[in-house]
Amino acid sequence: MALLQTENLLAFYGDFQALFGVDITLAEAEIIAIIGANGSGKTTLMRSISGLLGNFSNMVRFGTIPIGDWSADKIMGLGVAMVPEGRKLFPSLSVEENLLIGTYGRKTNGYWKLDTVFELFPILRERRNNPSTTLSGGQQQMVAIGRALMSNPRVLLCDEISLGLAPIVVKDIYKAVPAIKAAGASLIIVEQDIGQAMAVADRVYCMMEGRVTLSGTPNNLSRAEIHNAYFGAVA
Amino acid sequence: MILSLKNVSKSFGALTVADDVTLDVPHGQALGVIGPNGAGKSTLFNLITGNMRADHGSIYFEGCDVTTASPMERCLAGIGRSFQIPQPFEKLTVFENLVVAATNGRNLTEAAVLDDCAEILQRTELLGRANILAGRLSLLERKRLELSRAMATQPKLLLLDEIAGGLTEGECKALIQTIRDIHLQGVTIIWIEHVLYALTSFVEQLAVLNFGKIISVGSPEQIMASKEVQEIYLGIEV
Amino acid sequence: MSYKVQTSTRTSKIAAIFGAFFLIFLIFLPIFAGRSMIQDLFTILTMLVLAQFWNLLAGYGGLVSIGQQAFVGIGAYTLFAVVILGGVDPVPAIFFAGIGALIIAIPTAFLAFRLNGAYFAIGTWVIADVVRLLVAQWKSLGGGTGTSLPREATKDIWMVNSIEVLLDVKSSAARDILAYWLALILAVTTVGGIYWLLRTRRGLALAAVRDNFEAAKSVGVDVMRMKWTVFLVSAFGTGVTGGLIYMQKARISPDAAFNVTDWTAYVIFIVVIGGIGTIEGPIIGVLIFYALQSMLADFGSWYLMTLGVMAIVIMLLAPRGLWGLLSERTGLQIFPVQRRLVSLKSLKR
Amino acid sequence: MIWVDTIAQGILLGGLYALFAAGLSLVFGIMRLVNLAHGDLIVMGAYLILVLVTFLGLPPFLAVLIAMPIMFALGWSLQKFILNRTLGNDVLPPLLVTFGLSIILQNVLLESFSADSQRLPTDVLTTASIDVGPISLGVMPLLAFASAIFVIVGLNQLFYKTSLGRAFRATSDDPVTASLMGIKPANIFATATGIAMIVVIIASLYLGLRSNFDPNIGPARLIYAFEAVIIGGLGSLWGTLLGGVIIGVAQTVGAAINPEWQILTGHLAFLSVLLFRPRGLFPRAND
Repeated sequence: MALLQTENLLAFYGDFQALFGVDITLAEAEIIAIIGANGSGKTTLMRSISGLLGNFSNMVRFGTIPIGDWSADKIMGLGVAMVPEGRKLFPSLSVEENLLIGTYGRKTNGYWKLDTVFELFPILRERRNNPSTTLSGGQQQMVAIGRALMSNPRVLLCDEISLGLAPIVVKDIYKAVPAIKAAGASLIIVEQDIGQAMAVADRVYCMMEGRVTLSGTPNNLSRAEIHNAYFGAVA
Repeated sequence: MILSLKNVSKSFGALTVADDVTLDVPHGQALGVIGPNGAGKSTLFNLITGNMRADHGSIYFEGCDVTTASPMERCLAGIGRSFQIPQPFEKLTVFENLVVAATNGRNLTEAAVLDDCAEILQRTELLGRANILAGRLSLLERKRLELSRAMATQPKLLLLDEIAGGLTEGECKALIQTIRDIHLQGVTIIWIEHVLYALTSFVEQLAVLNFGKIISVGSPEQIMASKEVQEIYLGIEV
Repeated sequence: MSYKVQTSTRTSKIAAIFGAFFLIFLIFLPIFAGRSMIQDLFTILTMLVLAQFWNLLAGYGGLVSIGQQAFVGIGAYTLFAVVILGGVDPVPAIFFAGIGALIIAIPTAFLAFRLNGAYFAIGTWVIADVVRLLVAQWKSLGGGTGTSLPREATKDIWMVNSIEVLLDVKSSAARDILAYWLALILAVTTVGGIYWLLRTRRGLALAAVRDNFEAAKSVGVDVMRMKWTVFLVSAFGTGVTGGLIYMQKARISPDAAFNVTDWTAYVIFIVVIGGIGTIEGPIIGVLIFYALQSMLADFGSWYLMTLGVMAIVIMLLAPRGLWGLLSERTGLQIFPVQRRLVSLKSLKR
Repeated sequence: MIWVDTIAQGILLGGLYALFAAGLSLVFGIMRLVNLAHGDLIVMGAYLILVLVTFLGLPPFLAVLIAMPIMFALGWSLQKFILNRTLGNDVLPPLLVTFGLSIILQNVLLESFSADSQRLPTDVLTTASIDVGPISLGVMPLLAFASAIFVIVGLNQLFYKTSLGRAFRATSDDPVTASLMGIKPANIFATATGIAMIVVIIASLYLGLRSNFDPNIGPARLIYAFEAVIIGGLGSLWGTLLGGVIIGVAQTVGAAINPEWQILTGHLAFLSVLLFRPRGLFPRAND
C-alpha cells in the first residue's frame, strides 16, 4: 500500500487545464524526484497534493484516505508538510517564530524539535531571533525546510529547493536530505536542478505540459531520454 | 543604442536581485535573456519598465535618463511590455483592451486608432475574437492579447516575459512567427524565455543571467555550446 | 478593409425611443399632476442625480467616498450666500453652487488622495464634518441654527410668475413646478453626460483602471488625472444638486444640509441595491428607494433598517445589484458602452 | 494654570479614544479591514451593559465582565458568517456591508431603546477625583487611561508572545502559506474580531460612565477612533495611544477656547498630521 499516491489527477486554473491525468506513488521511507521545465505542471502537482488546489477526493490518496478535496490545513494535520516554492517565510516573524509556527496544526513529540533542527542547520541557532528577511537565500531555504520538519511529517513536499541559490549552497542543503529520510519522513522533491535531484532520489518522474512523460530509477534513465522528456522537441 | 543599463543594482534586505548590471541594446536588435528560476530575470524587466526602482545605477532609453520615470511615462516614451502571467482587462472585450492601450499609449482619439487596432488583431490572429470579453480567452489567446496590447502602444522597444511558457509546440511556433513579423518592422525586442528552442530559432543575441548578474552575452550558438550555461542551466554535470 | 465601431444594440434603440416619449410626458406632467406628485418627483430626480454622481465616483472611479454630503452642503450654502449677500436671482445661483463645491473639492482631493481604500472613505467623512463645523460658524448665514431665503428673493424668482399665469397656479406651486423642471433638466444632462463620458476614451480608461490597476498604468493610462477628473466632476454635480434642493426648500441649516443619512447613506443604498458600476442601476435603485419610502414612511427606523439589510444581502449575494442580475440573465443593455468592432464588408451584405 | 489642567484632561480623554481605536487597529493590522460599524458597536456595548445593570442589578464594572463573552461571540460570528465573505482585493464590499451594518445597528437601538440619551449609573467612586498638585483629575478618566495602557500591553503580549499571536501575524502576512501551517484563516479572522469586541466593550463601559449616549453617537466615535489610528500609524497599538492623546488634547484645548470648536480642532489636528506625515507617526514597516 503506497504511503501517498495520485490517480488520474486533473487540475484546472479557471478554464486553463494544467494537469492531464497524473499518476505518481510514494512508498514508505522513499524519496521521489519530479523534474520538468518551467510550466510543466510540477508546482500544480504539489499544490494539488498539499490541498492549496482543490481536486476530486479520490484523485489524491494518503494511505487509504482520499484527501483530494481536503483543505490545506487538514492535510497538514495528517502529516503532509510542504516547503513552498519561493520559501514563503513570514516577514513579521523571527527565524525561531517561523520554525515554531510550523507546529501550529500538528503537535507531535517526534524527533524534530527546535534543538534537532538547529543541529541540522547550525547557522540558524545564532540567527534565531533575527527577522527572517535579514537572512540570505540559502539560510531562508533552511528555515523553510526546518519549519516543515517541526511538525514531524510522514511526507515532506519540497518545491524547487534550488530556486535562486548558488550550486554550492544547494549542495549544502541537499546534505541534510539523508538525515531527514533517516528520521522517518518520505520525500517528494520537485526540482529544476536535475543533477541534484537524481543524486538523492530513489525514483524519478519527468513531466512536460501537464503529463508524466518518463519515470524510472535514476541509474537506468539515460541523459538523452531525460533531455527529450525535459525539452520535448530537440533544439 | 536604444537602451543602456549602467551598473544597475537592486536588493531586498540581504537578497540582491540585480547586481551591477550593465547592458547595451542597439536599435532593432532581438535579444534573448535566459537563466534558471530566481536568477532575477523578471526583476531586470521590472527595472526597465519602471515597476521597480533601481537602488543604484541608471537606465537610458534613446539617450535620455529614465531611471526615475514612472511606468506610464516609460510607456509613452516607447517601452511596451507583456506580463509573465497575462493581465488582460477581463471585463473589456479583446478589441477594447487594444483601444485602451492605443488611445492612452499614443495619446490619440478612438477613431484614429480604430484601423491600427484591427490590423494588429489580424496579425496576431485574434480578429475573430475581437468582441469576446478578455476574461473568457484561452491561455494562448491571452498571450496573444498581451502581445497585441503591447503592440497597440506602438513601442520602439518590446519586452516579452516568458510569453511562450505553457504553450504546446505548435502554438509556440505560430507565436514566434507573429513576433518575427513585429521584429521585421524595426521594433527592438528583449525576450525572457525558458522554452529554449523558441528563443534560439529567433534571437540574434542571447544574455545569460544568474544571481542577478549578467554571466555572459553572445550569439545563441556560442552560448548554448558554452560549458558554463550547460552546467548552471541544466544542472547536468557536463 | 476598414472597420466601424458599433455600441448601440436593438434594445438600446427601442429604449431610446421609449425614453424620448417618457421625457416629453414628464415635461408636460405639471399641467395635470397634483402638487404632492410634483414634489415627490422632484425628490426622486434629485436623489437620482446624487446617486449617478456617487456611482461615477465609486462604481466607475473606484473611489468610495462617504463625504459627498460636504458638496451638497457647500453647494446649498453657496446658493444662499450668493442670493442673500449677493442679491443674485436663485436660479442662476444654482450654477454658483456647483462652483462653490468645486473650489472645496480641490483641497479635499489633495488631502483625501493621500489615503486609499477604507481610509479614503473615512477621510472624506472627516473633511465633510470639518466643512459642516466651519459653516456652522458663519454667522451671517444663520450659524448653527440656519436661515431662510428672504421673501423678496423668493417672490419674483425667474420664470415663476410666467408659470403662475401659464398654468394659473399659486406662486408657491409655481415655484415647485419650476424646481421640478430644473431637476428634470439636471437629471437628463447628468445621465446623458455620464453616458457620453463612458463612451469617450476617458470612460474606457476609467473602466480599465477599475479592472486592472497595474496593467492600466503599463499601457500609459494617467491614473492620477483620472481620479482627479472623476472627483471634481462629481463634486461639481453634487454641489449643483445641493443648490437646487435647498432653493426648493428655501430653508437651510448645517445639520440638514450636511446630513450623512439623507445625502450619503440613502444615495449609497440606492446605487448598491440598484446596481453599482452601471447607469441603469441607480435608476432602478431610486425607484425602489421611493417605493420603500412610501410604504414604510410612517414606520420611521424600520425603513432604514430594511434598506440596510437589503444592501448587505445584495452586496453579499449579488454584488452587481438588481440591474446586474437582470442584465446578466437577459443581456439587456439600456445604456450599452461596449465597443463592438464590425467590418464594413459584412455590413454591406 | 488652567492650561495644565486642560492638557491633563486632554491626555486622559486620549486614553478613552485609544480604547475606541485599539479594536479598529487590531482588526486592520490583521485583515486590512475597516469596520464602519465600529462606533455603533461601541454604543451597542454601552446599551448591553445598561441592560445587564438594570435587569441583573449588577454594578457596571461587574456587568462588563459578563458582557465580554457575549461580545466575543457576537464579534466571532459577525466575522465568520458575514465579514469573511467580503474579504478580497475589492475595497467596495467590506465598506458597503459595514456601512449597512452601522445603519441597521443605529435603528435597532432606536427601536428598542428610543432616542433619548442614557447613562450608566455612577456611584461615589466614579464621580470622585484626586488632587495632583494644582489640578484635580477625575477617577473615571484616570481608570480609562489606565485601562487603555492595560489593553495595549495585553494585546502586545498576546500578539508577540503567544502562539495565537504568531498565527495572527502569519495569517496577516500570507494567508495561503498560513494554511500550510495548519492555520484556518477564516477562524483566525473570526477570533481577531472577537477579541476586538472585548476591547470594544471596555470602551463602551467608559463611554457609558463618562457621558450620555444615544443610538446616533456611534459615527462620531468611529471618526475619533479612526483619527487616532491614522495619526498613530496603521497597525501600531502604541501609536494608536499617542494618536488618541493628540486628538484628546486638541479637542480639550479647542473646547477651552470656544466650546463649539471642540470637535473642529480635533479634526484639524488630524488633517495637519495627515498633511505632513501621510503614513502616520509610526507606519508599520511592511504595510
